[in-house]
Amino acid sequence: MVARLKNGKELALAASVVELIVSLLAISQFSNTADPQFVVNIPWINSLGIRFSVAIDGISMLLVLLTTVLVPFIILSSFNSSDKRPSSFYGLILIMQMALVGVFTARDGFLFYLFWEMALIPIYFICLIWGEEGSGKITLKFFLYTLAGSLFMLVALVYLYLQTPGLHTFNIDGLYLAGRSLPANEQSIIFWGMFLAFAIKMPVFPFHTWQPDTYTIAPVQGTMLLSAIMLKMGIYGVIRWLIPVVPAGVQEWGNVAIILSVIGIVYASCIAIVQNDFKRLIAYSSIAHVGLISAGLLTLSKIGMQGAMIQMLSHGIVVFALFYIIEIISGRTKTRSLSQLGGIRNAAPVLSSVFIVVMLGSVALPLTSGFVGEFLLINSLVQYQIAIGSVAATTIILGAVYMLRTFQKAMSGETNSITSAFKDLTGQEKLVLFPIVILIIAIGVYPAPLLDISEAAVDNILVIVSDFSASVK
Amino acid sequence: MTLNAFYFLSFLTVLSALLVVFSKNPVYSALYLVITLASLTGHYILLNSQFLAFVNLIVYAGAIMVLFLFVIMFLNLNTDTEPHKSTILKFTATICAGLLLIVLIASLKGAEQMAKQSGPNRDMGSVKNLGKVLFTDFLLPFEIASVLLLVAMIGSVMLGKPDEPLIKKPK
Amino acid sequence: MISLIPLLPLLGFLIISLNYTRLSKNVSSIIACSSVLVSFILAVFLFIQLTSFPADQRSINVSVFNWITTGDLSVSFSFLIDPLSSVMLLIITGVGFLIHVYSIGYMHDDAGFNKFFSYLNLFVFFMLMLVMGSNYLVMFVGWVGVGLCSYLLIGFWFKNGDYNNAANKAFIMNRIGDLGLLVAMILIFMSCGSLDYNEVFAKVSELDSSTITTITILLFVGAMGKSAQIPLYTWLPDAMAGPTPVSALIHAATMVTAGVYMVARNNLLYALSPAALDLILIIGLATALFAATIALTQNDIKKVLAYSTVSQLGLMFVALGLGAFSSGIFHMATHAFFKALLFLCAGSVIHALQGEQDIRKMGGLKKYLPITYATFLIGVLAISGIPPFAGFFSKDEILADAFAHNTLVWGIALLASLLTVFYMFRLLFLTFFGNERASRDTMHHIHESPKSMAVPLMVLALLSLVGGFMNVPATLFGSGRLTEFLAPVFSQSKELLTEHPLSHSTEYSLMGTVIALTVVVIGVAYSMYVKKNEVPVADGARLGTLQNLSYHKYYVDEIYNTLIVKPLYWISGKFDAVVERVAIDGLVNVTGTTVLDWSKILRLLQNGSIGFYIFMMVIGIVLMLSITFIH
Amino acid sequence: MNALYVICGLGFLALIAEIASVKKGLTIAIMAGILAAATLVLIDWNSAIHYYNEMLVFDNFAIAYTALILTIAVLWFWMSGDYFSGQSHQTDRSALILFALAGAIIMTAFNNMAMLFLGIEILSISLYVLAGSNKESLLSNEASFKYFLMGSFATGFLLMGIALVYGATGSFDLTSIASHISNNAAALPGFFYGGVIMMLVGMTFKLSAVPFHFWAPDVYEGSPVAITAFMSTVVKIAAIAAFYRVFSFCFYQIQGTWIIILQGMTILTLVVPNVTAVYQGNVKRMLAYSSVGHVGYILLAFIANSPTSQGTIFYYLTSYSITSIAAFCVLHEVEKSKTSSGFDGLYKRNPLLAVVMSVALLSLAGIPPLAGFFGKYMVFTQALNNGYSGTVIIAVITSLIGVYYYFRVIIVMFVKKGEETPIQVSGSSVILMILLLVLILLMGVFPDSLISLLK
Amino acid sequence: MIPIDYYIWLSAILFSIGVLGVLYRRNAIIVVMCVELMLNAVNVLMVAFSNYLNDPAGQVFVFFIMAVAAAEVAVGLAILMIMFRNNRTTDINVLNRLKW
Repeated sequence: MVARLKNGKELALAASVVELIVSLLAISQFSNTADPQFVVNIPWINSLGIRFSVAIDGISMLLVLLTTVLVPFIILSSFNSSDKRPSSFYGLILIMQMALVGVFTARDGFLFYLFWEMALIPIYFICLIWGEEGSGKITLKFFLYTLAGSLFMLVALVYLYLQTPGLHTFNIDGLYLAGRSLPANEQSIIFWGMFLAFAIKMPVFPFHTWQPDTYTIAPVQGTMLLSAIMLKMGIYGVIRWLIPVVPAGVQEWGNVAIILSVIGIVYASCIAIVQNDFKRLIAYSSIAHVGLISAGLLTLSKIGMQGAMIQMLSHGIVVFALFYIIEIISGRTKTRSLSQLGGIRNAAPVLSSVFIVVMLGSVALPLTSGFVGEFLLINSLVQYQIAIGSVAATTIILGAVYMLRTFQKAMSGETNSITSAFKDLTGQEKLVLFPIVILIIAIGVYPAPLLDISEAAVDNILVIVSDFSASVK
Repeated sequence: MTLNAFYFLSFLTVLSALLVVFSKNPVYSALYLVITLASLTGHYILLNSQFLAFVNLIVYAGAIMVLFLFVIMFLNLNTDTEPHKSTILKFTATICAGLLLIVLIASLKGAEQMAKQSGPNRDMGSVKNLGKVLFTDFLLPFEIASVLLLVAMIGSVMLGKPDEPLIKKPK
Repeated sequence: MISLIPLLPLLGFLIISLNYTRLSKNVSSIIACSSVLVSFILAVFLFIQLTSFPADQRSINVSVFNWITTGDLSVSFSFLIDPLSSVMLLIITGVGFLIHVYSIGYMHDDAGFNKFFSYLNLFVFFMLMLVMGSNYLVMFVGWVGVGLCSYLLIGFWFKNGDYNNAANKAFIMNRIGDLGLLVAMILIFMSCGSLDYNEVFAKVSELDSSTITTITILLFVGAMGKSAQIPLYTWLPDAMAGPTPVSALIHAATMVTAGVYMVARNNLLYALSPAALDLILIIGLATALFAATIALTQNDIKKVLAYSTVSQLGLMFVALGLGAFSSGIFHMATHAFFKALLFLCAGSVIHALQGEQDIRKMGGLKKYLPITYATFLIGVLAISGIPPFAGFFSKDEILADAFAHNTLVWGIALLASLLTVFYMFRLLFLTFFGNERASRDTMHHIHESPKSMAVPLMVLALLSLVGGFMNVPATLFGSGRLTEFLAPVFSQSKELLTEHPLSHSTEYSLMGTVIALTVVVIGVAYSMYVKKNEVPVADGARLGTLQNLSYHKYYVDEIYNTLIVKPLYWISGKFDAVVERVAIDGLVNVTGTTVLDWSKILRLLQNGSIGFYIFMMVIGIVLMLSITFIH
Repeated sequence: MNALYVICGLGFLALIAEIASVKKGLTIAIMAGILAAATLVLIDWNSAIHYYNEMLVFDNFAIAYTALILTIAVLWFWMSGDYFSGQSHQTDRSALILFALAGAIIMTAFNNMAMLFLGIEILSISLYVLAGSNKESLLSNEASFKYFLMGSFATGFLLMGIALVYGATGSFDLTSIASHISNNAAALPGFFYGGVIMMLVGMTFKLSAVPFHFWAPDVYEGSPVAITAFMSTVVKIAAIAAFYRVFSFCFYQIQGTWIIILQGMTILTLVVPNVTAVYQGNVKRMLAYSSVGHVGYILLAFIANSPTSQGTIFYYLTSYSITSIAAFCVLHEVEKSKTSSGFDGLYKRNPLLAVVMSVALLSLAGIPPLAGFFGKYMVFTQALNNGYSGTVIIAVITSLIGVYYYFRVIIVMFVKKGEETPIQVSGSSVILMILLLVLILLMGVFPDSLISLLK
Repeated sequence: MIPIDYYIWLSAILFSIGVLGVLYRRNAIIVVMCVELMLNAVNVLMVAFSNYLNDPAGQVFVFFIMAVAAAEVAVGLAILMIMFRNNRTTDINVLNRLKW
């Protein structure tokens, strides 16, 4: 599952395709039970109770799948990029992929943290070196901000580790036990320590301000990695390393987190409405979507969690496609300013059709991938509390507002001097976008297999939570 | 008698030490330092450490002070070249040192309850006795001290000697 | 077979859209029309099959596949065919097919011909999903899907910025309605544990009334958006930006009636919530009257029809609000015929005049466009409720129901329908009678529409003529076949709602009153626009206060703009510029700059002076010693 | 002990080389000799031999630190070959460095205050001279004098402390002092504690803990790069070893009197240099501040139950030293290239240098999976385990600040436009840098072997 | 016999005077001399303790201190010479090129 190759783009593509095949093989052998499968568990740092322990359960499987599916496309998407990317660029992407897969599969707290940070380094350099003018300051802010969060997570993890009995261990089950045995107030502290890390990574309002800037300046592959896969780390962290670890903390503070997330939905959507920079707009839309995911997740209902799972996939795919389309447009017009674009639909009907489908996925139209997740998430939120759910549900209106505005500004209208010579999609671009479009619709029409994969694992986590509440009462 | 001598010597030591600090002329400072050292030699004699007393006189007052004086003379330092410090700085320096003294005195208590180990041993400070300790118990430090002096020597020479030309100039 | 009905249009859409550069216009039009036609034939078969069943078994449930299953939520992709959906199917595929055929002629010269047909097919697909779904979620798929097609088709001529605005407006207003529907659906799921109609209806009587009221009101919010009721109606007149067949199909005959369908579908819930019914009644009445008054002064032929549609939809909701669900459906069906006809005629006129839509520039077209004139006349008569045209029966039924319920309701409904009569005849007279006001150049090119357009007109005219007979009330010696057919769907709610049967004599006198008043109004209109040859004044001319209000649509768009749109942009702008950049990001940056500031201060300690360093050391030592000393 | 002989012998040999004019290959010979010494010292593993009347004790602690010092010294010689070859006073410099190494070894193994004092002085006096070894440079000169003056001032305090402790316990021998303390815990005179604090002052001065750190940034900046590297690695290791020996082996029982002071110093040492470093434009000076800052983390491990933190401190020092050598190696190459733009756009001019520097800085910043991360991680764990949660939070924040200034250098290397002329690096330097890179990575990926060594 | 605390006080006073000198004077040579004063304060204390404890080790230690003092002075003055050569002054406050 791990590859480090550094020789040029074709090799990188090949490596990522191999990983995709491996993960597809894995899924073919995967049984939809709650047990972790494909377990690798070897001692690593004995003196510190750290083991190299990875395994895949339903939740991990979906995210590993997302990673391995998207990375080949991300690599492919860079092939006709205007400035040539050296092989180190692809090397970093592959290291990033390794770290991401590691995060999604780690079953040792320390290993999780390690991969968590390792994912940060390559993306930092990708954004720094190949980013736009002024990347230094912004990427540094991004790095520091996320690192700040994860350091607090480290402290929280270590604290938990020290609570494990006997020779301390970082084993996931050990940490679960240790976390649950803590009194409620300590759980709350741990909750915030870890939630901060996850909230910054996702990012949840008001910890999001690194994100629009970073997305904007990053090279598009970096933005894709960040938005399509990396932010899922935060959500995954909440599922795997927050909810089962400190159930009391989640029960105590989950409400606050949900409210923050919901505020974020409305807030980010509103900001997206007035953005002129295409990338920045999508960045804010991403904040809104992720807010919904995290809010639904923290309702601790099965529907919410399953919705989060499916929405993670959908968001990953959709946002990847959106950024790629932005890249195509800005690559040809040399601008991302919506006010300068317009009329692309005249010149590029295929592109605009693809954009329509992706846009529909983003605004969660039924039969696109976005709908299933959004429906489940809003469902869980309304069940949690009608008022909160209703506010969260405004995302379907606000999402339509900003996405349609974008479509209108970029695609519709008369062509102008910038867009008149616009070329439609090339074959290689179609090769990237068409599968994505098919995926968007396929997941929307028939999400059942994906939902089945994560079902048992989600149950497992909820059982832990409900057992805990039962034991408290 | 010994107590009186101690008081006298202490007075002399402190006074001359103060004069080291407050003399405008570096040469005077150095000379007052010699007096301080000499009075300390007196203390050593009082403390029954005759050998050390002489070593002190020879090494300090003799060797080290000569070195100081030599440098002072060599650099031609006198009252005129003496840099001036502002009054505030002098004031704060005094306050600081005074504070240090107070704290030192305050924290260095507890000696009065210490029992004297046994009567004064006339031989304790003798050359023979010291030599024995120096060459048995403290043999390694003694040898290492030679390395130290060697280091100081190399260092001084290296600093003092002008650099040899790095690359020989082609003819 | 049932799945084939929606599948065919979908296939049509896929084939055309995936090959839209390759297919010729003929091929794609044949694919599009035939797919809908086959669907229609299938629907007819289905209808016949259904009628063959005994009344209480007229329901077929087909599950295609499991769609979303997780936890206790289980939604399958399944279809329900019962009398209600069967009627809808016939209307959709039937009228849909006619409009497809019409479009061949209407869109013939348009560059986006294939695209247009693919969208139309997609629309039919989604509309079928809407009415065929056997649970709320599948209906929601269709519900949002038709909104999407509406959006795509309103903005069909995407180069025009206004059209795009209209499309966005339509979509977003629909989204507001969708929100209501979505939340309602979730509440239904919460309280009933299922989204399947049958299961929900089985459980619904156990629920407390406040929940039902909440659910029904939220559902109605959905209907408001889709069926253009106050306060979410403003998108529909703007939606006339789309090609005329679209206006006919989507914005008159089918999509906008989805709200009516949905309320009728949930009749049981509404029957359990009188408050919600009253709300529907009030909104329906208000919309009917309000839209009718606006239509009085509009000069765009399609705008008049659009407001008329809004008004008629209001009337349908009046029927629903009165608990007369089958009357509502009946009026919906007849309205589909005559309003589609009117729009297509208008399209024919516009086609003939090369895109001219302003009735002030028409007039005297009677002799140039005889078929159009004749069919248009039939349509107008139908909408005006002149017996024996379709509108007469359906409208009369509603008015009778209203009278039975409350005289005031009847009065307002009657006023609205009389206004309808007036503006429809105003439209007729201004378009086809009087002087020829079009420019000479336009008149030169004027021509009757091609066959592909004329035939659908005639078919629809026929339907408008005889459509009313499918449900001739007992009063008029009919048997109320439609009502009877639909009865199983509404049986449960019927039991819950009290009926106020009217005596035959009352009904006769009502009919008489209505017809008499209608004739009077026609006379007034005739005298104004044919005898006196009045023409509406040009834009910008001074109007009376009331006229002005009506002409400017009561400034509702402007009010929405100031109350909602502008504040939204304002607050978004403030979020972006102030909250985001200054407050939140500012806070983040301040933490950074604070460190920098401290760094600037702390480095001053390192001032290079040995004296100072030693000072600091001594101070440190003094502190340390005193700490020990204190210890 | 044998290592000490070998090192001193090498020192004399270097002096003789001056006379015999055998300068070529001297550095290589010295490196070989140091390696031999390292082997010799490791042979005695687990033997804990006492030498010369308990003057030196080569227990595992001493052996480990000596081996570390010698290993770092080899790397250092490798890195700074041109500090010697082709320069004036080549043999003098070599001899001074070697004697300084001898002093450092004494500082790890002493068991007597006299040896401590002499070890510190040998090391310090050599460094006073070496710091000023660039005689033309005013900065080098200034650094040398500052170091000398403040160093001898601090020596005064150290000696005062030794004298007072001697007065209270009657011995210079650490073992006897410790046993005297445990036997007369209640009857120790007040001035004994004063003495301990004064020793603390003297030793923390060598560690450059705040508020006795003022010399460090100036001296590090002014000295030649090679000497700065030596000071921030070898000297630091020796100082910490000595500090550990005195305060953990000897004065542990009276921890109550000095621990609170050390806690305060730890927090200051974490905060002050890290914050100050933020505003530095000069990479060398930034590294100096960072070096001071790292002492804070080591002190944090130390105050959190020093007897169990041996392994942690050793690992931290090892990772820190290797990383520092890597960083200074790049700095050395960049300074050698004598271009005005310094680190600007280094990636374009020599990618290897930029990558090595980045990895080194990332490791110093404590980014996993590099060596520095594990050091920090273990320190935090150690501290958390002993209830220093508040201090750990401070340490976390300061390491974030650290990331800020380290990354500014990285950004400059990768993004800023500088001169385009490529920097040439000699083959041996390339090998060294790759070796260091591998070491940093290996220590990060497999930290277990080192950690368990001193557990 | 003179009580030991007298010597401690004497030593403390002498030490403080040394510190005072270091703080008070700017002339590098005098500062070095004041450091010597501090060392001598230690010496006298060491000898006193040695005498008091009846242990010659203290006096032996004083030898080492003297040796180190001599070495330090030698090296220090050498550094000072270079400094004077470069700066033409012995004012320690002139040395602040390295700062911040």
